[in-house]
Amino acid sequence: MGDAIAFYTLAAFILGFAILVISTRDTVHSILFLVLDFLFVAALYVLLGAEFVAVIQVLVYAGGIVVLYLFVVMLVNLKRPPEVYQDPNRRTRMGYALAGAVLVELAAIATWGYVTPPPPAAAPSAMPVTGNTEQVGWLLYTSYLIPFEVASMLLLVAMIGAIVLAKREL
Amino acid sequence: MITPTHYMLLSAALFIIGVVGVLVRRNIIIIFMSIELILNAVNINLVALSNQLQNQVGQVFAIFVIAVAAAEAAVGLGIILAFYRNKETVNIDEMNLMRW
Amino acid sequence: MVDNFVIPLLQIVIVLNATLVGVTYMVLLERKVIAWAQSRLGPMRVGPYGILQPIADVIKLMIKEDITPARADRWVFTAAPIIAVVPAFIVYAVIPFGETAHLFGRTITLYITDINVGLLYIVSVASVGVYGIILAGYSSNSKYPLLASLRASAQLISYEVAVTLTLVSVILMAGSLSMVSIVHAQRDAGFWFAFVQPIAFGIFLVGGLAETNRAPFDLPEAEQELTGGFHTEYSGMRFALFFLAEYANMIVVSSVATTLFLGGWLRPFPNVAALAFLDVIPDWTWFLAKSFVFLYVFIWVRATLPRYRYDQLMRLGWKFLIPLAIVNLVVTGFVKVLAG
Amino acid sequence: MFDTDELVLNMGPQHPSTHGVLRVVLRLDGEKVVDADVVIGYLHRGIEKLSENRSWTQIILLTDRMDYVAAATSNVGYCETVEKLMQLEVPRRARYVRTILCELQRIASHCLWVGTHAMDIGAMTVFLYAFRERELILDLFEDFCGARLTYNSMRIGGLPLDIPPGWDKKVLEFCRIMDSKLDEYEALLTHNRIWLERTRGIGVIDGEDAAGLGLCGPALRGSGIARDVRKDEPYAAYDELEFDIPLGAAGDTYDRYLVRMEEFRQSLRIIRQATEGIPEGPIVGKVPRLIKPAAGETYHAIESPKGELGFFIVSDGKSTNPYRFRVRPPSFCNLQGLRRLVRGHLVADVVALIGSLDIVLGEVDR
Repeated sequence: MGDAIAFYTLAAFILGFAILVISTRDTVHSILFLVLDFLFVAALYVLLGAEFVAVIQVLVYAGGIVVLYLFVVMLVNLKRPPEVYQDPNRRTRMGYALAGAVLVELAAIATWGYVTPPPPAAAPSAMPVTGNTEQVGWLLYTSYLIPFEVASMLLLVAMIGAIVLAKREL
Repeated sequence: MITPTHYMLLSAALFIIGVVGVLVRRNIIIIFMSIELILNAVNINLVALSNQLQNQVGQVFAIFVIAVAAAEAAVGLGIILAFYRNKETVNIDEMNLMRW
Repeated sequence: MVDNFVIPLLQIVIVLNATLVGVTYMVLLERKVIAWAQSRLGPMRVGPYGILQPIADVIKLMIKEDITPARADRWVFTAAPIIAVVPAFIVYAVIPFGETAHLFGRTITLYITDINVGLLYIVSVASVGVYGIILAGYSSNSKYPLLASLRASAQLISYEVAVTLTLVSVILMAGSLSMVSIVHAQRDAGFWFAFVQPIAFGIFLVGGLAETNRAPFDLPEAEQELTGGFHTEYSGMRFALFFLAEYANMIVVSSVATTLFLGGWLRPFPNVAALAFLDVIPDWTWFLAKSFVFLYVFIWVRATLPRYRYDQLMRLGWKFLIPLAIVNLVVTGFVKVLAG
Repeated sequence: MFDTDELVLNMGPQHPSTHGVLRVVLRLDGEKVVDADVVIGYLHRGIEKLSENRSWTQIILLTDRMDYVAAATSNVGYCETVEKLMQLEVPRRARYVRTILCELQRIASHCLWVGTHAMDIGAMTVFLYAFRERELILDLFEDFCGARLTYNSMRIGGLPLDIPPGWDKKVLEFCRIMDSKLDEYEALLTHNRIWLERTRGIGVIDGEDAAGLGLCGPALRGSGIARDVRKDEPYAAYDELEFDIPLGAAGDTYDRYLVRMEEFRQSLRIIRQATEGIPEGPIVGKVPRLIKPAAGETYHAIESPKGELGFFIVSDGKSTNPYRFRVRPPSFCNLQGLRRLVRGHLVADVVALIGSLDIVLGEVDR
């Protein structure tokens, strides 16, 4: 019961703020709603027993990425509203329609396509550690070491790329 | 009782909100933020299933997704800044040239 | 019922109130210490030796007119101080002021909660506090606050990297993210981590000064350059909230430094049995005393040093502190592996 | 290539570190100053024009209001100009006392400078230390003339009053205190790494440019040009006293700082010599009852704490007030260098540079 209340509340906040993010005119307000949205998603992760991901969500998303967005919005202090011009060939209604179609499809898959999974594999029990953070760390540094290194490489490349793009003269 | 289906539906709804943002808005910064929403929708799915399966692999992938999102934001915002410097706009409908 | 609801609630109320009072008296302490450093007396009028000054200050701030500048972004302008102050206070949830106390036949923990990602929780919550500063600058619709908030956001993000890296070294030593376990690890090891991680300790202190916008890194509120920085346009209670957030953050930084590097509530030399008579003193006293030392150092530094310039601050952060923190982390890892 | 917008930032006239009502319009690229327009005139009281309607003696108290942190120097400068115009002989005792007052005033003014300059860069303790010592000087002035800020402490042809008994001992005592306090300031600043980083290489100007811009005083000597009116065209008793002119080399803010810090010590040296050597004798020369210089014009400059303070006075020989009265204020001339100095630096350096030029708006605007 408590779970259900928590889930529905969080879900309502997540979706509500998500709608505000894409519907608000003012970019800065939109970013604020995005932060709130991420915080509620983090709360959802806590509900799911994934504290580590929740904290990373707040640390990286809310504390890092979105600050970057805010920074960019403040740097591009726009003289005119960003969305006054509209491409005459733009099909906004088509966009809504397509999105609606995808939603129906996804909902259908989620509702009827979901099969109760087989009982948990033996993998977790093989882990010598307990606790969410330890288990995630264990997986990251054993089975997923190569993807982990690739991700770090990706971040490095992105960092260099961002510097090259944003810096005026190198 | 909250089943993974509930989480999947939530995730699908969030995903669609993101898709609508990408398709409908013209401010490229908002479009980027919609992409972040989509990535979050995926993460909710991953974490929910990880919880259901009692297997932390889903959370590991969620962390990878966050890392990729960080990379995407850094490069994407770099592009926005570089573009803004040249064209003084963040409206994607005005971004209709391949080069200048 | 009592254990699950009443006691935690009481803990929260006590910690919050203690923090609020602590913050107001922190301001008085700062004024007094700086005054003494500068051969002045400091506040002397309200109460004996000015000890009631904080109360007068609070009353003054509360009854002052609350001005919203014309053409400011009204909602964001109102939200910014709240966003700044809330993270500063919810961090206290995981700070262990002591281990346990016995009261009315119950054993009460001297921390509100101990979660197993405690340290990461502190870092992540603190990173949200940046928004208060950025949004305050942005929404004021004024140039000086805007410049200040751009500075602030860049500064806080940069120094967060260095500080988090030093925290990772400590986590390596302790083998846990939980604040209580970190103190226990120091107890079991028999030494404070400041002695085995002096570089991390130093970087944490410098980074802590920068994270709390204290001199010599007080660029976002550099009075002489930016006429007060991001809160230039704020007045009354909303200004007080920024003030509160800043000093609460100072206390957080000193508490975290105490927990991670100076053995939290442990007495000095926890492994020397000859000093066991010191255990008479309650453990939270040690914690408060150690935190006080940090706070004093913060004030002392402010009275002594000039201010860095923005680019020098960035250079110090990125080209010195972060590489040093990484080297320290790698060395710690190697030592840890080689030692067993 | 298009670029992001330049931000135009109005610094002042209400700004905590423009030292008064200076207004600097900065054009910023990020935090970098692309250009700066210095706007002055917010404190203009028309002292030059007012002086043309005052009697020669009344003008002395107007000169107090120019450089209000170094009023005695302005008094001396004006009185000496009139004496030069009238070819009056000033008794030696008066000249010695004037020298002491000028140098005390230089220390007081430099105290204020070092305090505010350090405060601009964020070191607030020096400010209070420096004001503590400035207070001692103000007490000395109070003993001498009864006033603490606008002294009106000079008369054409000599002094209004002789120095009070025991005053010279107090001055020597002050010199002793000041010596140790200077070490205190230097301990806080001179070798402080942050201070070095904030001042070294900031606002570099070479001697040629500095002279070309008309900079004077420590701002010029910081660039290595040995120009000091006290040595070059001695007035008061400077030709009888020994002192050195400290020179900088790099011409940056740090060198200007060092020059002024050394000037503190040189001033103390001068005060010691002068106080110990005050000759006996009258304090006022032979001055006519009605001061009415013969028709003519003259220019006379002295070294005020801020630089070369010159007075150009034209008398028509008929009236009891000057026909034309013109001041060459050092702050005004030094301020001309600001635009050249701040270009390419950051906003934070602008306040450091304003402080390093040591301007007083009362003198700039008159």
